[in-house]
Amino acid sequence: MSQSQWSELVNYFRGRSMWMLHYCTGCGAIELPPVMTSRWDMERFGIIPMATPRQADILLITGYLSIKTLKRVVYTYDQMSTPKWVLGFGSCTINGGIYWDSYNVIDRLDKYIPVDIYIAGCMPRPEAIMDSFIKLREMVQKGEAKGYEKYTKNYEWYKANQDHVFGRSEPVLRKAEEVTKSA
Amino acid sequence: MNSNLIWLVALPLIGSAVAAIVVRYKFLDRLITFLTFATTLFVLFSVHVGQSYSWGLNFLGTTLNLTLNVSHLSIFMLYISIAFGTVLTFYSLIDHSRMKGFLLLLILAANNWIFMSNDMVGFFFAWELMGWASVVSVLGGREREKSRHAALYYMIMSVSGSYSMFFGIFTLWRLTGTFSISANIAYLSSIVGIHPWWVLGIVSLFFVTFMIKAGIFPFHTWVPLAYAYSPDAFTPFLSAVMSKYGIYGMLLFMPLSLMERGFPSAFGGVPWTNYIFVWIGVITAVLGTVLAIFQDDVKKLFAYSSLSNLGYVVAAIALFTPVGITAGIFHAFNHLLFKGTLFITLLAVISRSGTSKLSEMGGLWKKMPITFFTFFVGIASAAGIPPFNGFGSKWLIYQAMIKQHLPFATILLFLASTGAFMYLFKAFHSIFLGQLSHDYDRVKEVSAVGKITEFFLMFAMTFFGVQPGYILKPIGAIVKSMGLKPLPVMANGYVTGMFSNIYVPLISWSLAVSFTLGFILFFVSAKHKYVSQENNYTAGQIPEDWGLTPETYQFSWNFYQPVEKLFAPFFRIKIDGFFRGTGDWTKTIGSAIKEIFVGNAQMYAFFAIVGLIIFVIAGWMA
Amino acid sequence: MSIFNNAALLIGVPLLFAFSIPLFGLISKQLTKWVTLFVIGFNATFSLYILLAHKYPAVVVMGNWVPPFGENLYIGPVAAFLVSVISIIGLLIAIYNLWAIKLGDVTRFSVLFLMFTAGASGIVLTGDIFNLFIFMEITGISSYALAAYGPRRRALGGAFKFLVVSSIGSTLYLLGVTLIYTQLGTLNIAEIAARINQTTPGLLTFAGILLISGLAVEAELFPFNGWVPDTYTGAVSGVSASLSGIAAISGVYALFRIAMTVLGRDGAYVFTYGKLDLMTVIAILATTTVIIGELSALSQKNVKKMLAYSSMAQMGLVAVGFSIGSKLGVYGGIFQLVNHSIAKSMLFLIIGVLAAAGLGEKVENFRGLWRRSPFLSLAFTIGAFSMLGFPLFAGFWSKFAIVGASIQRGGWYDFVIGLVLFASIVEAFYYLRIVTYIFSSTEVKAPKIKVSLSPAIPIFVLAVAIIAIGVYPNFIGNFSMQSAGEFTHKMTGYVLNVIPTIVAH
Amino acid sequence: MTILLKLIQGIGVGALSIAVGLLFIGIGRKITARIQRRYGPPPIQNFFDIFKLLSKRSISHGFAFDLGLIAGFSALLAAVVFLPMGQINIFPHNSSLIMIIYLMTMAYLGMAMGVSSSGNPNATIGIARALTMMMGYEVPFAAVIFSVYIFSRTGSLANIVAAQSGGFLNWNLVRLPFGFVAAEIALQGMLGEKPFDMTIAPSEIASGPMVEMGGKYLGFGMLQHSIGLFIETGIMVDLFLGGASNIWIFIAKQFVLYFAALMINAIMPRFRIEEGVSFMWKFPLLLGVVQALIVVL
Repeated sequence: MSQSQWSELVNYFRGRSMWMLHYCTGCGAIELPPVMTSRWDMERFGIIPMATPRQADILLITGYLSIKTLKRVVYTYDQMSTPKWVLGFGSCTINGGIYWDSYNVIDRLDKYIPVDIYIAGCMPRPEAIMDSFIKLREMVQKGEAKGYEKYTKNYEWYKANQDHVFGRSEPVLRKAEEVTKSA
Repeated sequence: MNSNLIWLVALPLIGSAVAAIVVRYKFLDRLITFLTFATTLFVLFSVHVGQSYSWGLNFLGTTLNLTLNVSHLSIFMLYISIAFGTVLTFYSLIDHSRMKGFLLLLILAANNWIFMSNDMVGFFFAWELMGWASVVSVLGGREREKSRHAALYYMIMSVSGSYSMFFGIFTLWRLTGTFSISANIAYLSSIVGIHPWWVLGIVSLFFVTFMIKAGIFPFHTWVPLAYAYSPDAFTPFLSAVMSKYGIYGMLLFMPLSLMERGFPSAFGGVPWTNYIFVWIGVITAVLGTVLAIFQDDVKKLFAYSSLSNLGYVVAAIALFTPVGITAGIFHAFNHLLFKGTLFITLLAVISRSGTSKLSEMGGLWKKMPITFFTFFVGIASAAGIPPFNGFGSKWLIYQAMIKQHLPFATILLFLASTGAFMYLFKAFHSIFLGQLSHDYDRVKEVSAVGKITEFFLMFAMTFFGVQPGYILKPIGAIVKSMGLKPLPVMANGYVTGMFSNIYVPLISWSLAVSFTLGFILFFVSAKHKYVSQENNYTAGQIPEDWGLTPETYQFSWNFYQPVEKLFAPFFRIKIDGFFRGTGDWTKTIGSAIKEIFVGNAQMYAFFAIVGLIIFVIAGWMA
Repeated sequence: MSIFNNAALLIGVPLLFAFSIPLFGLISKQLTKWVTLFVIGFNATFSLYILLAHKYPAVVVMGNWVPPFGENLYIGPVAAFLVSVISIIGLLIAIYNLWAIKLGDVTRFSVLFLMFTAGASGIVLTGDIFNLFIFMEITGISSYALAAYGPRRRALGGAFKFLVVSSIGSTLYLLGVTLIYTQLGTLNIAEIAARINQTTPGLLTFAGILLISGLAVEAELFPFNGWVPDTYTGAVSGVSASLSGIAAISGVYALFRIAMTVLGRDGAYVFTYGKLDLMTVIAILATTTVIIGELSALSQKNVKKMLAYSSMAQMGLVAVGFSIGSKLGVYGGIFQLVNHSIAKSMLFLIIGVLAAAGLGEKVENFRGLWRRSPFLSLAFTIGAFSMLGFPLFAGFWSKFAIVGASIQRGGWYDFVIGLVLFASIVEAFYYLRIVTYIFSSTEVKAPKIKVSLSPAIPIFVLAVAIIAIGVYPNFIGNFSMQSAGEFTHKMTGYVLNVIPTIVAH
Repeated sequence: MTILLKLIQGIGVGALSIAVGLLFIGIGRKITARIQRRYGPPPIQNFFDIFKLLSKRSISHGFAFDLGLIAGFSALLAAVVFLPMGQINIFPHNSSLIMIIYLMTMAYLGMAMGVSSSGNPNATIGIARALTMMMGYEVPFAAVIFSVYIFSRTGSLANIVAAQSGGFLNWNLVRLPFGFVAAEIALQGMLGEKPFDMTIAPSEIASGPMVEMGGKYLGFGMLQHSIGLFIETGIMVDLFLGGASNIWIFIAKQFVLYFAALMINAIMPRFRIEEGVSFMWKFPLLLGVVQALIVVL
């Protein structure tokens, strides 16, 4: 069995069992229970929620990320072991959504960690989530979901962006004017 | 007349005299101790079963014959005790605790004498010698004041014990007119049918002593104190060897198969006196286990663990069936091996970390890997996990109990062994696993001598686990010498109980194969990378943000706290309180009596006159 | 009956020098101590010669008046053995005194000490109950004065109590002697012993009670031992040592010479003539003494007082051994008596040295003594262990024998020995408390204690003796066994050796 | 030659137990899903999971971590070959039940050592709970074991099975009903199903022992669980359901037991740990003791 066939096999199985760590920061978390439970039942695709990043393959970010939460997200993403994929859930992860001009909420999640699939909408319906899962499975089985490799390749760039915003997470009162300037 | 026997006693005495002279220079002291132990072991090779030696002591008006006599039991005991002592003293060459070598040698002399003596004078002499030498050795642990109290407490218990034996010895002497142990036991077994209560009374005088020395249930209170606060290098000997003297004594008297003829049997054909004794053993086992689960001082924890193991032994030998005796002696040996090992590793750990509190240690396994693995093998044996030693004996004990149809005792013993697993893992985790504190960043592994000792002990535990036959054969001889039918045991470790058989090497092979498979599977599957202990899943939180360090955030030691209140009844058992109460009561009476001596001449004159008058009246009445 | 008059020197020489010591005192006070030393040294060598050359049994006859007509000294195994023990311990204490006795009237101290030793030897040697009384008085009076020696006022108090109680004792004794004399018209122990059965039982009982009570004072039996704690504590350590090491021996000897030889009746167990068996009485007294002594020592914080109570209790143990009345029991008693004198005098000497080094007498002061003076610590430990009867030390064998004897006798002695053993547990506790203090550490750095030669010699010798006896008990054991024979078989053992012609009535 | 044969047989049995265990878990997931009105994953889902996990990168906290996990897997593999299952009984004379139980104890020890060498407090809490729970359920189980021992006068599973031969009425299920109930409850605790799953409480302590395990480590954990499931149900079958004439019936009986456990699992909340232990020591222990009394008297 050649290398490529082997990797195809591996990718097939990976697609069949994707375990998910859902990082529920925003209002979008309310859409997950229907996805997990009897209405849409994501387990039939072998997708089950997991407790720790060590065990998970998918990192599902539901909604907006303030700078402090972003720090946690990056930490968690670093703790996941490859192969690992990120689903950005809802407009907030795409462009900040209704927090587009907030001084301490980031827009564009994929400036900081590589996002494989964005789920548009505020907020997306469970069907959308299921659809994204299926899309992700196809990508994985085709071997296209390579976000984690992009992250390792361009690590400096991601790191720079992260540090830039983390710099703003210092206590607000101390350097208020700088914060307002950057906003 | 084999004069090599007397050397077994004389050599240690001479060595201890020499060591006492150079006691100021610790290393010299330890060296002489080790050499003496080794030489004694060497002399022991020339000793065979059936040899005897006796010399006269012009005393008590007649000439006492002090006789040494080598039976199967004694030579077994001699080998295991002296061999372990040699290993321990070899380790203690690099040890810095306040153990005094010459005292250990005194105990060795007493040890050999006790195991060989066939007359009660010598037995008592050696017993007392061992008693005071061990008490003085207990002095000078790390916490001086506590060890002082422990020594006092131990002293009182042991002295009371030996006085009760004193009484028994002379009562037998009055009855038989001889001090020879074998003759007296023969006498007892001859009259046990006629006066069972007499025999029970006399024998219980002895058994009190043995139970105190072995730390069996009502008299267990000194054990945790003496073990926890004795010098770290002495504790292994105290726990591994000295707790066996009591067992040896009981075995001496068991061949009466005492009550068997004298007393009606309780359940399962066990005479009710033995039955009570079985339950005493079971209570000891459970009590020791439960108390050990909640200790924080690791030496105390293992002291209670020794307690429970000796409970096993007593319960087994009290059955006085072939399986029971075999299992009991086998477990005594296993306990000597693994508990000695555990205490030696503790000695290593404590000498490096400087504390014996579980709450202050942790994560040392990367710093002291060899000690870690020795300890691992040790607790595996103590938990009775095949293929290490300690499994076979526990298994045999269950067989023996079940054969006598004592399910409830067996259930409790099983509970004790599960609990043993709990506290053993607690100690294991809190010392070696878990989060390493930065205080121990510069902790080093023990030096070469220690490494050698630990490797040897690991090997021994595995070897006797895989090949129990090498121990079970001599035990079979002992059982036969007690007039019972020994178990069919082959040297290759095919052990057969009454209920089922195990073939220990088979277990080891299957384990070997499966571990090979496990490693293969491990290495063919995807790669892993090593991360530091600080890199842990902490719910996305980086502890430093909260001013927390991993030592504080990832620190966990108080196991089993949730179930503590389940065991509240056990903590209310206050035997200790009873003894201390007696002591205080005596003190009160003493201070009251002291008031007689008012320090006033008239009063003394008055006493004298009153005494005189009383006598006169008495004379008048007579 | 072999005659060996030179043995009179054992009493004569010390007394002679005692009265001539003031002359030496004119030359130098130090000289007197050396003279004492040499005189007692002579006693020691001479008595040892008698003992080892086996010159006994022999009789010393005054002016060729053979007993029972004249006064006589009798040197039996007991006398030879005990005199040697007395004079050896006296010698060692005299060596100690060279260093200890500096202040005050050294000359008179030497006089008294010599008289004391002479009196004690006399008690053991004499064959005449009235001379026994005289020697008791010599010993007594000199020991009051000795006990009063020293700077401390409490010494005076102790000495006074001793004086009062002891004079009562000797009065009672004298009364008893007169009663016997009115009955039998003789004072010779051997003759009385032979003819004791001719007295009227009631009167004999009364006389016996008087004698026993009188002698129980010196033998430290309750309730006649009130003086013990204060006197021992008050006196300087050398004197306490000689009281417990020498006076105790002579006291116990006198008590049981009267109770067993004079009043006693031979047999497997010795009982006494008369309506009341005085051996039983003594046994009860002794047991009470043991219990009371140990229990009072238990709650004692002052080590010296603790030792005093302990020696009271030990005397009780000795008396228990004797009172069993079997050969084994008496053997144990004598053995225990000797061991006790050795160990206890050594302990007192150690206390003296420590006191001189400024160490208090409280138990707490002993904390960490091991660091300050290993020699004294080891010696103290050895003494204490011998007291407790641990093996490898002398005390083991004697305690072993006593317990064995009483259980052999059985009956209510099982109960007695049970009480005694319980008391020994208590004893173990308070001795071990001191020992554990000695080996436990101190926070404060205390200076080392220097022990000069003259106290070191006796302590060392005594410690070595304890271990030697413990390892090889036969040497002392043989002498004790012979002595036991003299006590238990009065006719063959004593009377016939003094007056071969007499027949028992 | 025979050694080689035995070796092959042993490896075969190990593979079988793994396969059956994984299949059971998969079916269990399906059934639970159906109870919850879900569609549920395919029954072979666990094979996908295992393959994925073994092929996924992972982190380790050191050698003790690796060794512990391997030991946890291998010890059970070593234990399963002694279990008589139907006509497959590799070592007929060495099927002492206590020996098997102690071999399984080694697996727990290894697992515990591995995960707690990571120093993660969640893992430690999980282990502490697991050990405590173990003490909880092993006491009633011991009561049952020893009453069966005394009842059928033998301690080896093979002989116990032999003693039950000949019809349904000879099964210990019928002979020792109380013991069976007690053992069934103990089994619930052994399998770590609700209400005794406080060891792995994903919402409280982040799946407890498994918190630091990813990739092949989690895979080993799953393998260990599946073999454990096989052994524990197998022991129950041999003890009470009269063993089996051939392997398929054996597996069927095992599945019946597992199914009952699933049913309870699906509808139960979770005990607190001390509640769990005290429950185990009340009702099942009482039943076990009653059974032992009946047997002895």
